[in-house]
Amino acid sequence: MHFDLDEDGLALQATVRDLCGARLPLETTRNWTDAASFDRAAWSALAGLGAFTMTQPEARGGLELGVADAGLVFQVLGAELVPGPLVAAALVADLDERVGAGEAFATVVTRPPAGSGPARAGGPWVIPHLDLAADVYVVDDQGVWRTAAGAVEGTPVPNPLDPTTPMWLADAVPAGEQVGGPELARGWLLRGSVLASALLAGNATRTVELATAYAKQREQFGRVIGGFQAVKHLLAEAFTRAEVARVAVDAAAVALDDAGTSVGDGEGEGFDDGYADPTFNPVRAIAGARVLAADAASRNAKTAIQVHGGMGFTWETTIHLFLKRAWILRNAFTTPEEAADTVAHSLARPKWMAA
Amino acid sequence: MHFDLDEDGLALQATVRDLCGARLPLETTRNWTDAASFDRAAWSALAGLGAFTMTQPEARGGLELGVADAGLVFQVLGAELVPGPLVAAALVADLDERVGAGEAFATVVTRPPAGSGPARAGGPWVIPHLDLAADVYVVDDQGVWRTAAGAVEGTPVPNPLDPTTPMWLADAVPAGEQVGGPELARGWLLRGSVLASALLAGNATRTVELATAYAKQREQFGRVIGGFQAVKHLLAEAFTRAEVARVAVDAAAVALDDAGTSVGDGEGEGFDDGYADPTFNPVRAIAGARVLAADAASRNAKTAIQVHGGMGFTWETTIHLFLKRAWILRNAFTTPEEAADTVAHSLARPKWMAA
Amino acid sequence: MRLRDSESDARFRKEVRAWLAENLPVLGPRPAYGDWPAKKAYDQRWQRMLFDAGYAGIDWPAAYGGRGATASEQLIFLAESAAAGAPDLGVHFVGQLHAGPTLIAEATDEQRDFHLPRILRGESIWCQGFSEPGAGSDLASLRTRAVRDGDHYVVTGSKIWTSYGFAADYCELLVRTDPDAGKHRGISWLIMPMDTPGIDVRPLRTIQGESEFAEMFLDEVRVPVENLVGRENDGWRVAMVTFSFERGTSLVRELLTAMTMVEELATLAKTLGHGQYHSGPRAGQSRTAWDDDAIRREIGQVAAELDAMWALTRRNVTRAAGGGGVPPSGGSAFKLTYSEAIHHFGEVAMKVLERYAISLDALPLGAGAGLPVGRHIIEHLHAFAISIGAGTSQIQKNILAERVLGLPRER
Amino acid sequence: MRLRDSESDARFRKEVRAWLAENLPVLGPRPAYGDWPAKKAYDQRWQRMLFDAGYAGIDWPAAYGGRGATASEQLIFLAESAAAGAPDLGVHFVGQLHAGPTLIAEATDEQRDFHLPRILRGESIWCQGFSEPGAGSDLASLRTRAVRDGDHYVVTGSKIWTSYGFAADYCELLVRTDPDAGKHRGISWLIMPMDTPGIDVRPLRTIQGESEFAEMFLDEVRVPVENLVGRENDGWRVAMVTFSFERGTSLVRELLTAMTMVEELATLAKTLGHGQYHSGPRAGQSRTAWDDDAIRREIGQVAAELDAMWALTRRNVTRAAGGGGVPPSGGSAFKLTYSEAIHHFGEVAMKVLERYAISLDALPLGAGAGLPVGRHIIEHLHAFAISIGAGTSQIQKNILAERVLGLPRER
Repeated sequence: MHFDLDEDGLALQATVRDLCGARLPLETTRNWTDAASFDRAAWSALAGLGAFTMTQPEARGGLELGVADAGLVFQVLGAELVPGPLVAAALVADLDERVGAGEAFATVVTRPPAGSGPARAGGPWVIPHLDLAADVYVVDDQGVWRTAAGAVEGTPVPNPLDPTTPMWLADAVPAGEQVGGPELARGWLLRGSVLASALLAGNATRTVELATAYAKQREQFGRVIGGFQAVKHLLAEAFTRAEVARVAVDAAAVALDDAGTSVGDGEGEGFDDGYADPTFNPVRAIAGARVLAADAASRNAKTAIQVHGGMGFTWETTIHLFLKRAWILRNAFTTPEEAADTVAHSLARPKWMAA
Repeated sequence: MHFDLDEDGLALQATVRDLCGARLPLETTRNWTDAASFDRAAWSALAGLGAFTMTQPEARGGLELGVADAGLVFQVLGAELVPGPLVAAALVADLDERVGAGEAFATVVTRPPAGSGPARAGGPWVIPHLDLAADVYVVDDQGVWRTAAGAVEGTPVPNPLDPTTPMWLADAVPAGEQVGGPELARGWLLRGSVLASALLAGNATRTVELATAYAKQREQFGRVIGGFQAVKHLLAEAFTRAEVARVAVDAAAVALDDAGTSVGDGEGEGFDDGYADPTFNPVRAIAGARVLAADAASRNAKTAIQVHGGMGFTWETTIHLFLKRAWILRNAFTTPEEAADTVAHSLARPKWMAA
Repeated sequence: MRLRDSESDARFRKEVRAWLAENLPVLGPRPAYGDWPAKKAYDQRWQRMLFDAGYAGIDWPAAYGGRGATASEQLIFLAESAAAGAPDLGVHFVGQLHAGPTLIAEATDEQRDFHLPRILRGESIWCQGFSEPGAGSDLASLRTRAVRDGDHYVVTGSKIWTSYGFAADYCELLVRTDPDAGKHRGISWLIMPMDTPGIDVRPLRTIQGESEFAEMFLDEVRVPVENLVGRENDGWRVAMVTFSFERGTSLVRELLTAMTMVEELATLAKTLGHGQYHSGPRAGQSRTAWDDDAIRREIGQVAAELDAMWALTRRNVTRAAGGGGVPPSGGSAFKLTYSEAIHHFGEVAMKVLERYAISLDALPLGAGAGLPVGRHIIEHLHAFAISIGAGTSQIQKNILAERVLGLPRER
Repeated sequence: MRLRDSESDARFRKEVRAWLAENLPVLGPRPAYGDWPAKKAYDQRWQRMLFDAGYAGIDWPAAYGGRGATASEQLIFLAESAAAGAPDLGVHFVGQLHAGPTLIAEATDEQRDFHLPRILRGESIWCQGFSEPGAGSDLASLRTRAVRDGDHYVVTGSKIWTSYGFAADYCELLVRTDPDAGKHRGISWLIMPMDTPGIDVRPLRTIQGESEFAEMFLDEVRVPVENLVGRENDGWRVAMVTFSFERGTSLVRELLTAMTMVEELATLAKTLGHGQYHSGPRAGQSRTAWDDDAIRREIGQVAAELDAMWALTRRNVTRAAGGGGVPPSGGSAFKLTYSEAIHHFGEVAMKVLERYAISLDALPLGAGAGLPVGRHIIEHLHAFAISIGAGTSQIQKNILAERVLGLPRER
């Protein structure tokens, strides 16, 4: 066991962070509200670092690293609030090298279960970044399906909650071509979920940093507000939530790497493939990571807004963008509510308990 | 509208508080762990003030006041942590003057729904104060049923959570004699619930007072701990919870008084008997009061233990007794979970909403 | 204790309800969010209708043109208005709840005679000029200077959170008239006409999007000395009078609207499918958000919290009627708990809306008005306006700890 | 990053699991809660079995009689022990986790040679003599005096939270040896034999009921000067060394046990009927606590929180292995979050047990062991031991805010 970032991991994060600072600063990316304003060159530069091909084989231009390394990169992307179909790019790189290389865009959506729409009619589909995407990939129980984005009749969502995650509604998505089976679908749901959680954990980390920096310089009543115990404790709690979320995401990604392709469904009486430790079950670990990362991101952003006071309530300050992104990501590939259920269903009867 | 305690109400509370201080101090009553140690004379003195006969007609020795006044008295009893079958006495006074007068004891239990026990076998019955009670009153959908306590075969619960609420388990309670119909049963459930919530609100109020007093005298790091903002804010939050719980209990009791005997079932599309304000619905108001009072009592006791530090963790300090009583009372006549559901089901479609 | 309507209350309620039913349709549809000129005209039209019907300034003394009604009647009016979906004060908020009551309490007869009727008729709109970028919770550290020059004050500085600044005819303005006096001592309360040269009002975008707030930059603005309310350098006390009207009851209409929004959320929950549930025992099952025990129960909890705020309002109003206004225990407890309840409301709303929580507007689904997701999210964001504005939750806790519980003051 | 067992880890896990399966049944049943003499004998018997099998002091250096194993192996041993329901350290807690490591780091060879083997064999039991009634979170304000008299210290004062005081042979005792030095400067760390005259140990009842804690009154207790660990007046530093062993990892076994208690709670929830539901749509319906979406999901949340604490433990242990011990960010974050998770666990347990949450023991239902309600409630109460003991949650937040986030120190 060595469960901490090694020098390679730290260097990887530093490289991505540097690129984000140079090419994807938030002052700029907050204006990427549609395909027209999206800076494809900056996105390509990010892809050039291997951000979306961490887990791909070298032959496909990948770095042959694990999901854990991808998770470290995505924590940075979450902290830098990089917009765009990040998780989709990392998944679709399995099938389309151009997407992994940042030369094309894709969006991945899960099929809305029957009866999940208003009036229980099924649908509508909610599709992010439809204008940017060349293809829409649909994940369902049967597998993965590809449709040209141009074939989808979408209605743009007015005034999107997260300004840089434009959304479309569509009554239907054409069936398209099957490009993967149930195993790929399951793999994408898990990998997609943990990468979205990594974005959330990074998000949670950054809002504490921003709020801490603000608390150190903003004065009220003749002292910096960071000297008030109430503010100190709010920030200490937020810091702790972010640390715990990061650890949970790392553990989930490592569990997925360790499990390789032998991912069970995590239901029923626990996970049993020779591991002794039930927390090594990637289904459980990934679900648990979502519970903690979604909570940490939204609560920390809320704390940061509160610490910023009136400034936090202005559009100009960036904190609200972290909160809004967190609200979108919480429902990516699973929801915290569904995830908590998944963890509950993974619990086995304790060995020592009387029958 | 005049929604505050008037002088009569304050005088009533003061009288009860004085008697509790003189005859039922916590140092003494904390030892009333069974019928043998129970001070019947002190109980009679409490009954002598009319504590259990507030709402009874004068002809039955009552004060002809409302449930709201009874609620004020029960808030004091909750704050003083008076033990014994208090709510049962106030209900059974409807049927048995000796109980209202404090000359006899009764216990009131709700019939466990089918399949509510372990292994879904129904039962067992959980009966408080069986040793003290002359009669056990059972409330169910059909009405109210009386059985002699001696006819119930109960097993005493070892090491009761709340030391002064001894409990018995029984596989069955004999059918007994029907002493009231569905209307009385429904009335008892509502009145019982709001009086238990009044005890909880009083409980919540007292733990803040105790913790505040402690915080003003306990020194650490060269200053009283009540000067630390973290402690101040914990206490301010607790104070607020208690205030809100008391207001909610008062409003619920007043709503019950105002509704008289015309209590609907509060389900479906709201309460409609000519009141304009949906919060006047006693079913909704009483359920809401339980949600808030149970939360306030347990959280405030927890806060008080935390503020007391190590002292709060000792048996000797009384705070834990408030917490344990709160845990017992939360489930009296309804639970906070069921109550939240009841409030939800009371919500009507807003008038202005498009169809 | 009584909550039920008295006979006269019941009569009043009936009368108000009938009047609303008759007149709301006449008012016409609410303007789109962010269309401020239309909003101003709409609010002014409604205020004039209220005035003509005798419902302007319901709790203002009759001597100053109000209805002089009881606190009960005021609450009934608000409750019926919210239930019917009638407009709230809108652009008249500052004039009706801040400036008007302050003028009644502190102004000269001339000031009252000029301003109060205009406020009641909806003719003059006021904005607030209290907060500054550097003076938030610590309002008394404000730095906007007013230098006496003959019979004028010359005012220079900047203000923020100037609500309805875009629409205002007058501003209640706090300025520093004596920079050498103690922090709280050198402040004055002025009436500033918004058409005076040197005022630059810029709209302020908030996390909710377009907003009624503005920033206001003041460059040598000449305000006549006769526009001083109260005495020079006594403005902090006057401002505290202003706040005493705000604390405790200014959020009542908002609370009542929130109570109807919970009803709307419950109704939505009953129609919205819920859960992705691609795997596990729920996979493929169809159910509504309302079918989910956790969500339904949490909606009930929020409703219980808001109901209790409504009960607390009745208690606060009863106490205030006894003289001395809303006590700090009631006012701070209200603000603290109300802001938590709205945050809680917002969190539940995110769970109910789930995959549809993607817009600050209504979603264009099917025919008709669309799915009203945006306003629940905006309400969620608005919770910060409550937990930050007019004294943060942290300040409210200090007030309660120090003034009510008697704990040591901050060092 | 690696979590999966290495080959040698896997071998060790298999070996431990097999040994536990073979030896636990030999140990016999756990004594009843509160039977302290039986508890002492039981814990000592187990410790001796561990010692004989080479599992005593797994992470102690081999030079001092330990196994000198890796941190991974230590965690595997703890995880397998918890899963199998093996005893925790019990009466050996202070000796194994506090005094022993402190002696290894700070004691003389004579002190080590005498004490360490006895601790490992379970022959000598230690208690802690740090806290005092007036010195809780502010430990350095302790007042127990030690006055030098020839080759003895004469100690007078009182201690509280003396865990396993009833069973102890030795006490790690903090005393004030220089009353005139600064608060932190005049403290010394002594080994006090518990059979010395003048020691009065009284059991301390806690909110959980009977407890392993005691109060200890010291009346002119003569402790040989050779029992000083570290230098005179340097005891605060030595105590900080002691705490560095406590922070971060001393709660690991407890965490692992809590993880199995969540499994037990889930199992109970599946069999316990739930809800009174005398009215409303649920009336008369039979369902288990597990059928309730809110309860089931909350169990999942608590499990996720504890799983994350287990992951955080692995990170802390990895960092500590890099030298320098567990960093404050990790240690305080663990303690803070763990205590919240246990409070959360307790709240869920109250909802699951509902009408049966009435005893600190098992409920005598039907045949067999009864319904184990009490231990879930005791765990709930135990949460306060975590959020109060060894630095309250408030202190942990100060540490994080000041040492990690760099915010201003308390004034």
